[in-house]
Amino acid sequence: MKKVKNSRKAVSTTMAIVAIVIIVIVVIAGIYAYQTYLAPPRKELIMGTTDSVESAIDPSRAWDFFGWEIIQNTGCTLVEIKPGSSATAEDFEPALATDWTLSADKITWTFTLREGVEFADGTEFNASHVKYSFDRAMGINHPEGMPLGSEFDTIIDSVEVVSKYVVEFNLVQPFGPFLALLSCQACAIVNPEYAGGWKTDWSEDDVVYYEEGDVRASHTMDLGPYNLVDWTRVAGKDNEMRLEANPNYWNRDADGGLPKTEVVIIKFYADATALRLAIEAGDIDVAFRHISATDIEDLQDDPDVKVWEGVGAAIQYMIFQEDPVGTLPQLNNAKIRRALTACLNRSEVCSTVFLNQMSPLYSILPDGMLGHTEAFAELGDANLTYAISELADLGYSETNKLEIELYYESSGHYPSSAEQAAVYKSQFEASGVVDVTLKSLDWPSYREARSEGTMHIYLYGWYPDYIDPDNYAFLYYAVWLNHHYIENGEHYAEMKAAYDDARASSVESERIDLYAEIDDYAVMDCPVVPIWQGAAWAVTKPNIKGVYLDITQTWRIWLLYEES
Amino acid sequence: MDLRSYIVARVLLMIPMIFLLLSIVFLIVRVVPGDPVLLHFEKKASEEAMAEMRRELRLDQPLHVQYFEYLAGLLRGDLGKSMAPGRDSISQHIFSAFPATLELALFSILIAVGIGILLGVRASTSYNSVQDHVIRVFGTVIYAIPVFFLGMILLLVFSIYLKWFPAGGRIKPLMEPEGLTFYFSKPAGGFVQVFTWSFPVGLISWAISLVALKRKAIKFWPKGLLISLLVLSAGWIVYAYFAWHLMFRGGLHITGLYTIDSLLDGNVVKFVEAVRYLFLPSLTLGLMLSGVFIRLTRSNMLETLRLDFVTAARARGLKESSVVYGYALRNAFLPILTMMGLQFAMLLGGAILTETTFSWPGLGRYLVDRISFRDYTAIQGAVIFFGILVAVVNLVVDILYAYLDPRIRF
Amino acid sequence: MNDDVISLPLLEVDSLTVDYRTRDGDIRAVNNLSFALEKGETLGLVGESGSGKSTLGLSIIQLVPVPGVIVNGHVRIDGVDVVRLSDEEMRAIRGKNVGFVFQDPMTSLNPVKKVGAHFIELIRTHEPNVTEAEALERAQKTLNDVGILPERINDYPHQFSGGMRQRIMIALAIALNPGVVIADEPTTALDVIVQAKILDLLKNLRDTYGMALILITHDLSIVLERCDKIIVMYAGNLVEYATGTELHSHPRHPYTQGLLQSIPNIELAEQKLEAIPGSPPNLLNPPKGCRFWLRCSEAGENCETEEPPIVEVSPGHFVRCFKEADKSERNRKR
Amino acid sequence: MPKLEIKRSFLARFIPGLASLTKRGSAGWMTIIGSGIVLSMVLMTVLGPWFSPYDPTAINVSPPPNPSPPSGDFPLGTNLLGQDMLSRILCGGSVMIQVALLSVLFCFIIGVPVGLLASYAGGMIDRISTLVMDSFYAFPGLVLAIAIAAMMGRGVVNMALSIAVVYVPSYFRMVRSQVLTIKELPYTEAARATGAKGQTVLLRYILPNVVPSIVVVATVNFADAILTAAGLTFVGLGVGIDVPDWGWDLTQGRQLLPSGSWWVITFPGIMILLLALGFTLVGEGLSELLTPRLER
Repeated sequence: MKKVKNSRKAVSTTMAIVAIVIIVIVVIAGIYAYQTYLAPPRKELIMGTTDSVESAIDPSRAWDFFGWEIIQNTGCTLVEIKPGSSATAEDFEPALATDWTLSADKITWTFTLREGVEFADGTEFNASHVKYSFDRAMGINHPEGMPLGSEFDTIIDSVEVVSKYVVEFNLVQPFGPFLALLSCQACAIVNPEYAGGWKTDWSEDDVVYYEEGDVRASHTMDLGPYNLVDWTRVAGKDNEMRLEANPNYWNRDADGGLPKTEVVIIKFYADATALRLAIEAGDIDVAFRHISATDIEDLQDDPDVKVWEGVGAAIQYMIFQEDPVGTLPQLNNAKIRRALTACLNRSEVCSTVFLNQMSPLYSILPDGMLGHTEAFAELGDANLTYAISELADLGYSETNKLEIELYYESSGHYPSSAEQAAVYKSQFEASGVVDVTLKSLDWPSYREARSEGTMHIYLYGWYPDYIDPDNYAFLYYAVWLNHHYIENGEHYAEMKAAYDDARASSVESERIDLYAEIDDYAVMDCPVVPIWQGAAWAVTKPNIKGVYLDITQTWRIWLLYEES
Repeated sequence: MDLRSYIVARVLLMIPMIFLLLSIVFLIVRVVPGDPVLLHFEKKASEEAMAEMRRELRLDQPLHVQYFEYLAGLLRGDLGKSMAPGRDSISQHIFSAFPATLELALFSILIAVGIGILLGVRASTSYNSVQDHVIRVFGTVIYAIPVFFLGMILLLVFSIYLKWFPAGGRIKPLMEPEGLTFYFSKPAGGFVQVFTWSFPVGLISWAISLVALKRKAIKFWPKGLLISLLVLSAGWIVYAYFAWHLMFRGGLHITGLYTIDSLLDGNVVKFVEAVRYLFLPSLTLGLMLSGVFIRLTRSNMLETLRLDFVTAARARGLKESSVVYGYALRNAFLPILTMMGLQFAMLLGGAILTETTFSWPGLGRYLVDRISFRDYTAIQGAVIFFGILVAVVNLVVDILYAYLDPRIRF
Repeated sequence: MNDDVISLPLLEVDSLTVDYRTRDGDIRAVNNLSFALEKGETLGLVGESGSGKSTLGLSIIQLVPVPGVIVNGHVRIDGVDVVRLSDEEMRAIRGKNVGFVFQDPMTSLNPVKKVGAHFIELIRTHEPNVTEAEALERAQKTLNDVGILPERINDYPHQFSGGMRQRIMIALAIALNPGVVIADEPTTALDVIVQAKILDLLKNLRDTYGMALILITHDLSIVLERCDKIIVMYAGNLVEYATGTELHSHPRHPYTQGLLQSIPNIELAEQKLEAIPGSPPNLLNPPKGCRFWLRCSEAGENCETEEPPIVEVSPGHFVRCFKEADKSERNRKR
Repeated sequence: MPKLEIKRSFLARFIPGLASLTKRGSAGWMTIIGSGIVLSMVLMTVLGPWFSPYDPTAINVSPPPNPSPPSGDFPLGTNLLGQDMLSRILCGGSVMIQVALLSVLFCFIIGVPVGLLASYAGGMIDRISTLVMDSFYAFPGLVLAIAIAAMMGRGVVNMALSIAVVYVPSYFRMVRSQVLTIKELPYTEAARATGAKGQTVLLRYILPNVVPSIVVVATVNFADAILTAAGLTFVGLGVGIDVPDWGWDLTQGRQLLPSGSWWVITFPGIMILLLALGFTLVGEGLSELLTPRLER
């Protein structure tokens, strides 16, 4: 009798535990259902990205892609480039400036400013703010700012306040792409209240960096379509941002009202995989930068998302280091560089590594940009007969191979660097007379090795600061790239002359000819060899409209909206 | 050496051990060939720029000065400045990433111990049966799986094919729980200063507890030492906790653990989401660790089930479940608990890989991230934080052991 | 059935055989052993270590350690054959009908449980209706009976001395007033003075509680005076079974005789203590005939080849030896 | 004298060969299966280049689109670069095995002498080295290995060194505890009493008796070293792309996961698992065989 009782008791204990577990689950499920049911429909647009602001969204310092995107959306420049255009001279639109003129000597630009634009605190925007912004940027002159940003003083001599709404820029020398420069994010107007106050002596310490817990103190701009109202960073990386429409935005009443969406949340993902799965799961409305090539290909068949492709301004190129610190003087010979360039098969890289989402590039200027040519096509793709014969002239054969080291960056700074390098290696070695050793360095070491000039051949990339061929063609001369051809390149004197002319000119046809000339010289010398041009990709839910992926690389959040 | 003096020795040993560890890490970071500052410029840096950076990071000081400043900083909870632009406080970075790692660690150790004990007990009670062999094989195989491979497989099956769980991150956008947030105005000097205060406060409470213990005439001094050390650390932790809150002016999640904060919020939707995001990473890490616990539980249970008091309990007609769990497991649990402390180091190692696999924004990801940035000071800070964490956990486990085992009394 | 006609013994062990199934082969630890025990009796179970006496004790409560198996025979407690019972049914008998006291009191109590908890657990497992307070009360009473201050009920086992712990073990064994208490070498681990006290305590308790007691020991001297019946075991076999006094005065088996000679006797001024030569056989591969013959000074030829039968040499005195068998054979023939 | 017995049984069990292991129950079988796995893995890696159907680093041996799932021509599929996974599996073990071997070697070279000296010398040297080793031992191994590897840069030797730093304390502790026991054993005392020099005692009398335990530690460490090496590769501290390596394949395979390319990670993952499992089995088997235990 007792035994039965015991086991009954045991059963009831088990039952009680099971019952409690079931009750807990049911209660949680109930509340879950209730709360889900009660939850108001979401009004915010959520954008996901794998990017992160590097350190600051201060125009005097920021030089990273995402920092600039946030500057573009929270700040405003004097002129803007028309969305979806290819940034020709006609495509510059008034923004904070309504009108501008260039003096006959091409040295003085005069801008008439928009009246009645207010900062968040009610102060009216005027010419002194323009002068303040540029004086500040040139005063801080941060070595890590954009290359031309730090060299404003080689372009701009002074900024003068003519009257309350008129401001004058005096240039050092004629500068063709000046409007393009003014439209870039480094030239966004800052609010003195948050940029260090009215003063004249500037130093690097005046850069405004992220401040934990105080968003407004973390950025300097005030006049853009959005206000950054919340910004959390975890362990030095962005976690979430909240953009709310700026009630004082000058263009607020324009066609249908800007920004189109009142609140945008930016959610930061750690990697492409997570971002792809988030857009697939519908956690986010928009995914912009970066989704990997395989994922893009995969998502193109997915009816629940829309894949947007646009012109990409990012390019990848290969640099043959002149006289790489004592190890491979042969590279100084243009013949070897040309032979090696001829070995490259650009379309194979694009198809193998990027599933054709990048396109082969035969000019230092990307397709879609004024002055773009197909100059490097002259050497051909996988033109092995040429390469072998050229190298044979110099005594290289299957028994006496040319030994080179190819460096790639291994910490993900450029897309699929390692894979690219593997492909280039196989292309060089397909000639049978070249022996390639692959070497890899993480990004900081890679960058330093570049500065030291120790790498034979290495991959590098670029996306533009301001949208003008000038900002690509300079790669042949960029001192910081440190490839040394500037002093020693065979055709560098001619190239430099053409470059300077193109820079000073404002006549498009003239510039097109000059850039073609530069590319031709580049093919003769092959110091820096363009390989591919990126495409820009965004993935959204099907009902998201207002995506512009153009040559400006500007991600215009204020034009995004959800179509109901 | 009896267990009691062992524990005392453990406490005393921890101090030089941590000290040694700090010095080793400090040295490792200093012996890097080349100038780390050189790596942190986009363009070839001018001498002035590099000098400025060295000045900011105090790298221009002689080595011994750096060392002492670094030790002094540690006492204030200041791990120095990151080499990344902006020169953020590393302590702030670590404290903002730590809750994620803590949450992952807690849940995975729960899972590991749960699986480990359940299967370990099963195996031991069905010694040498098929069940026992299957469990043993499971324990061995799970130990040999690279944790990120296990993670990727789970990811592939449960979030990519079946789509039951999200693949990465901590929570959906807009779902971050607020918790009961505190609102403080930011104190002057911020986090580091508040943290600094914890030191004298901890010290004073230590002194007071020492005096109080003397008064009560507790004869055996190690007990007094232990208690006073506990008070010291408790004081410190309480202060650190407030400091942590104070450094976020806008208020912060009360614990930083999303599962708990969401419940404090009373928002079950957020709670369910938090659990969904947490599930796969903690399962991965928990499974990896469970191998050790299975083996340990099994062997300890086999030993314990052989002991006289277990047979005696059976001879008294106690229920098999209370013999196995109340007698055998309760006694076998203490070595398992000790193991839990030792496994904490392994757990953190696994957490680095798991966080990378699941994009979990914790300390592990931070370390990996900083490595690809070659941010030496941050690497140093993160490594030291890991080290101190492990040392403290081990110490706590040892003390817990002493309190749980009634045979050990001071 | 009529109780008046057939009085069932309290405990009856009937041709019990226990094997250990090891990787290297089967070991017969208890071989075809039978005895019965009545209420209030004390049975001594004597043998060297490895003789199977502890296995026998444990097999009575069906707790032969793995890989031991009861291959044959019955154990009847209050007439119920416990070999056939399910685990759960058997569990209800342990502690309730049979109490067990183990050899080493230092290790037989759960170190992480207070003394009181042991009692509460025991009482409430078998009598679920008893409240915790009642159980504690009973525990204190029982503790008092074994000579432990009731207020120490909240102490942990490690706070007691060995003798005290053995008292607690005894208290646990008798707490539910079982019919039989089996004490497996209850004093081996204790010092001599405590030994006597514990044995006396057991004896007194047997009287007050009116239970049967099985005292398992390797020390013949301590059971001689205290037990009504004694079983001497050797290598799994019963070699001699008699009352204490009978065994003392007329040991028949050479092994028993050897054991008796090795007991120091204070009364004898000059006693020659003799140990039995040799050591117990390897049970994996036992000698073919009598298991004792290798050590037996009186072994004959048939001892090597045949297993000796059990013979009743006098009423209630059984011996397993050819010597005695031959004698009784002769007697019968005569 | 248990340690002496260990030594004798160690020799007695291994000189007659594996056959006797089958009689040692599950521990013996574990050792046999484990060494079988390890040997076949090593053999595969050594012979892989001759047997692999394609050059494991050759690009686009499979026509695009890649990665392609397992098929007749490519039984284990291909990866993003159109490389044959089967060839990469066959040849890809070398990095792991080299790293593991080297790290165990480094551990041996550092841990054993230091352990011997410290325990034999005693006094301050012992105390200080024990303290140093203990602080390393308590430290999260992978964190330390990652930090050191990050400082030293890529390469097999650097990986092995950074792993060795983590595991040296295990050797040290094992050697030290063994020596402390053996030092007190009568035959060592006897040797000393008969005038043997400290050096002789250490090398002739003590070292041989420590060897079995070191072998056990080493085999167990092999498994850990392989997993640590895989972990280092996973956080981006492995070797470059031009060496076929399971760890690298597994790491790169992660980005192909969302598109469902399971074969890219599954096979390399299983190979690492098997290799580590092989060493674990050998290690556990040996430690059970060489450590006297209560027989049940």
